[in-house]
Amino acid sequence: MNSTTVKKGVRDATVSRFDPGTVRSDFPALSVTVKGKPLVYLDNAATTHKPASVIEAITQFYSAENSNVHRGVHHLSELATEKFEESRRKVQRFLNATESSEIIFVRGTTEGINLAAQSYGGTVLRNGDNVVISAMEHHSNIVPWQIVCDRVGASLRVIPINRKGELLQEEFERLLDERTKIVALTHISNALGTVNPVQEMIRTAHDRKIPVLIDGAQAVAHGHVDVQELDCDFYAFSSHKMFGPTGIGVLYGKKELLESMPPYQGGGDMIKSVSFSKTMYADLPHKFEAGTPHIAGAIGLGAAIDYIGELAMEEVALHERRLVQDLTDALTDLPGVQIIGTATNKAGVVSFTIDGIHPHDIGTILNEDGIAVRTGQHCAQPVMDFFGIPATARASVALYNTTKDIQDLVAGVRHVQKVFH
Amino acid sequence: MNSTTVKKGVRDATVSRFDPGTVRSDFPALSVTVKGKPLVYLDNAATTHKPASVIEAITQFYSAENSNVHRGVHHLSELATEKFEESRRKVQRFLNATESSEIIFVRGTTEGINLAAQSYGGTVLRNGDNVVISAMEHHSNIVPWQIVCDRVGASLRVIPINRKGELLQEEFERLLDERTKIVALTHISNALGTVNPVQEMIRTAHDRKIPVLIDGAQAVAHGHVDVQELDCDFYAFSSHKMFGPTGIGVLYGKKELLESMPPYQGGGDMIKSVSFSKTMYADLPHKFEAGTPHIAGAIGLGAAIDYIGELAMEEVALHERRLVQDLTDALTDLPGVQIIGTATNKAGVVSFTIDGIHPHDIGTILNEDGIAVRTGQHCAQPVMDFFGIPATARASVALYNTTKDIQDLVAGVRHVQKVFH
Amino acid sequence: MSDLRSLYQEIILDHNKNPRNFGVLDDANRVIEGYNPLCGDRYTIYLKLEDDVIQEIKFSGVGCAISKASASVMTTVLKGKTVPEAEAWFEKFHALVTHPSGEDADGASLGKLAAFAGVSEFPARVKCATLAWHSLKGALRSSATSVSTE
Amino acid sequence: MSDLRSLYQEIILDHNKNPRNFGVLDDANRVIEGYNPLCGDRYTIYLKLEDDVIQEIKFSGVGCAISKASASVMTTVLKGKTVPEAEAWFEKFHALVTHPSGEDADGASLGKLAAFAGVSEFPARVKCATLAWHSLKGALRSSATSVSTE
Ligand SMILES: Cc1ncc(COP(=O)(O)O)c(C=O)c1O
Ligand SMILES: Cc1ncc(COP(=O)(O)O)c(C=O)c1O
Repeated sequence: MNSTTVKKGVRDATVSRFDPGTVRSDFPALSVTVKGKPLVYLDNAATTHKPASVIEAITQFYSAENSNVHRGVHHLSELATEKFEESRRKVQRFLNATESSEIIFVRGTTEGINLAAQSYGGTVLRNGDNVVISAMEHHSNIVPWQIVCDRVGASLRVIPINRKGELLQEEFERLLDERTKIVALTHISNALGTVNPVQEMIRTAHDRKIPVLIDGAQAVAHGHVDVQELDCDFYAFSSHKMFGPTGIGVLYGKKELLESMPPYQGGGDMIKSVSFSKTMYADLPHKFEAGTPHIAGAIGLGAAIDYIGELAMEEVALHERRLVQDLTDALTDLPGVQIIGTATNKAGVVSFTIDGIHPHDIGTILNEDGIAVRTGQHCAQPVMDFFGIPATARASVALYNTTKDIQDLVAGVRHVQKVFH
Repeated sequence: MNSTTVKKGVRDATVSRFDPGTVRSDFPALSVTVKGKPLVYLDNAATTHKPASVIEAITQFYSAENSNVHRGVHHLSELATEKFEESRRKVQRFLNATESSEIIFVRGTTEGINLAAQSYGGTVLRNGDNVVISAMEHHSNIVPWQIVCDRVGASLRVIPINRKGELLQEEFERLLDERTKIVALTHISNALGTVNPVQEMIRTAHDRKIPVLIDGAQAVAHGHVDVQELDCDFYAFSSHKMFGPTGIGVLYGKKELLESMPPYQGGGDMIKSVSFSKTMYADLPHKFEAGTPHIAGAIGLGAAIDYIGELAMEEVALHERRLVQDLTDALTDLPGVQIIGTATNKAGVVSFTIDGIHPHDIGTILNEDGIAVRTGQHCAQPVMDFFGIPATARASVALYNTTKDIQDLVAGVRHVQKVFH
Repeated sequence: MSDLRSLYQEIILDHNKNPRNFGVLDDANRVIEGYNPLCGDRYTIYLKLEDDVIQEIKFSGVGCAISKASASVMTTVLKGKTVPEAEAWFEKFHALVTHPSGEDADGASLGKLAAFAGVSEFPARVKCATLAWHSLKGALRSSATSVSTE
Repeated sequence: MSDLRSLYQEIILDHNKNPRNFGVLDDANRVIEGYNPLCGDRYTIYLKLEDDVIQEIKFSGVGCAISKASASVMTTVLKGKTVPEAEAWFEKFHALVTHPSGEDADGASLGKLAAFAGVSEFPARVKCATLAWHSLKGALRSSATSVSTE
């Protein structure tokens, strides 16, 4: 990024190595217009836009490298295999995993958690055991555990939150016991923006020899993740929320855990040998990747990691924190507006409500101004129940958002209030 | 397609509405060169190339329509949802399904069969029951059933084949009994090219009230599929084998069956309401589509269906049958070459071996001539065991292959024999 | 802005703020819950049906301005109507909010419902506008206790 | 064609057609199976190891020309060698087939193994060339009974 251009997005452009004004031009979708107005995209927690380099990597694959992987000796197949496995190594470096065989390609966070819940949870959980999750989990980190708990007769224990939207750490410790077989926690809450102290919580669980899965869906686009430093046992994320294509994501797992687990799906590429009486499964990571994988998706995710790798992620995180703070300050100043989720450590997300105006109506009116926010329960119904609200409007930022986007949103909120008098 | 241009690919160009010479230019990857020679791509059973219109649909999505689906009121989200659901309706029409809610988007054939095996098989199968499959199934239609059978104590029964690679129908009828809970059959064998008489076999099973899953991975690119006419209960296929993107595929299921089945994965979008004590699942098809789907993939698959829809598929099938026949005739004439799979009704695939030369070496040498074939067991190890061979070389055609491709392959096989004297 | 005003007409904002027939109907003989899982809108419709006539109708619940105003206006329109009349109103209303404005809708005959004509320009909001109506239809037809538009 | 000839050298074609030391070794004290699930190649290596010296070595199984010739040549090279010598040969061979031709490989010292120099131009075939060698290494090191290259 050009460090000398002075742009609105960075207050102190002279010392910054990251310029959101400049990166915007890398994302073709940011230049569409909505209702005749330039798009103000603040729905990044749902999905992010893709830089041209990611789109180009996909086009290049389908146009000149397309082939199936792993089983061919011909040129295109070797090329596709090499690119696919190179993406796995990129993910390994991105997460700082010990080995590339710890990187399992899945459809997304949801499938990653389902894989862990079925294959790991389904194996270790017995009648009377429990799984500890938190009150701010996305449905994707609730329902898979409910399903496996129901099957084996285990129960779900829920770490409560306070009114700021922070996990109660003493309660967490109290919930852990010798029947706790796994803890599953979100790194950053998609509904509240809370950044959980996962490293400390992992240590607490590990002191009791309990493994921990981290739902990283909202974390990977906003800062550096190091699975060895965290020492988490599983880490799941989605490509589409970090500037990569849809239909691909990752479940990282510690090698010894993955090796101990039975396969999740059966099919091609995940076996060593098959006969009708006996099947031997392949080594990691292939044991967990049955069938033709989303080859173009993995390659696109690799390109997204390359893209992020060129940016100074600490600067990005700082920039986003400023946007979140500015938006929080401006909305707090507006009468009748409540911020939902006021944790001390927040990233990416500002959820809010407006007195007497349903979030659905907020979303519709903002859309008329070209502003995209998400409205609803954000797949976190228990959070809504806790705060006693049906839904929120949620603005969520990514590295390409600018102070102007925030100003436009604040003006939009005023407009919403005006429409409803 | 232009019906007046005379091209090599069609013998009787004056009456044809389909011209493989012309369609070639729709597929960018067909013009790459390998080892300095123009690519001769005969590995279509592994994956097909993509027409420019499919690549363009994906680029267009990521560049100007990118958004998450189902939960947004803003413009891009509505657009993405509409395009995603429009693709579902395209699949519905493509398969002639009764309702679009019978179309479940999955990663591919493998995941589709795993879904059916776990959710349907896992629910109906009891200790002592059995599942009937055939001796020519792909691992993807063996291992998922083995896994569920192992779990519940059911057994796998295998319809044997004859030396031509045809299913023994009398044996099939003999295998069915009151403990048979499902029959799972491939429509077309990827290893042998055999087209199974699935419609008759479905009728036989239905006479005994046994539902049937059809693995359509090798069928959808080669001719018209009508699930109502077949009356199959499930039908699975992969987009990447029918000119669409990777990472997406379909499980069709009859509505009453799908409604009776528990969800497969848990997460966002597949629920009506969630609390920590109780979760209500969404209606079809969403019950089976947890998490953010592969939106760009579904849209790309829709574009592939549009592409196929513009061609006369009966002509395509005829054209491919001619290529398969020509190749079979030419290889049969070569001393030392054996065709594996000589069923009366074949489509798409010609598997062969050469005396004294391992298929792996055949593949390497053909690749030097720019010819891409697959060599190995084709994820059908039981078929290899039956014929007592370690592997085969497999040439598989798609609509864009021409007589010249077949001639090049035959010349390539001679070359292989020359290298080994 | 004109688009927005056509959606959020005064009458809709008014019914949203001051919903009519809002609350529980104690002697209802048909009760049905309508739910839109996409946005969390959730209403209960209470009917007192006698001799095929809607003697009483009330609703309770939460949701957006469109869904709430639609439920409110619906109750005012349907009170005292016969079941066939109510079903005819359902069809009229459905046509109004799903068809490009004006085409099928006969403004004059629609009365207060005409305020919802703007919804057809907002496809994502059609489900909001019809939630209460779909629930009503369920209540008239059957003994189902829950309806969802998704 | 010249690339191909560098892969399928006469010596390789010869060992493929007439593998040396092919068959079961009845008095073997180490037996290991090597398997490449990608192409189905499967070999068993039989060793008679005495006082750290490979007294006898044979192999059986099926696979492509490269893997079979490699196994065959390996047996001829290693008969009578000590375990450390065999491991040194493994390293030399591995370097030869994985490094761009000539760079690390010292043709003169390699003898018959030099015939496999062309493999490095065919990355997909490296696993074929090294399957028997990886199995051998497994057999020398441990009592494992199966090795797979994938
Ligand atoms: C007959 C058959 N079934 C299933 C599959 C598996 O398809 P996928 O790998 O796309 O899941 C294939 C393709 O390899 C196949 O040919
Ligand atoms: C915290 C969190 N977990 C899980 C998910 C599910 O991700 P996906 O839908 O990509 O599977 C999301 C995104 O919606 C999320 O924000």
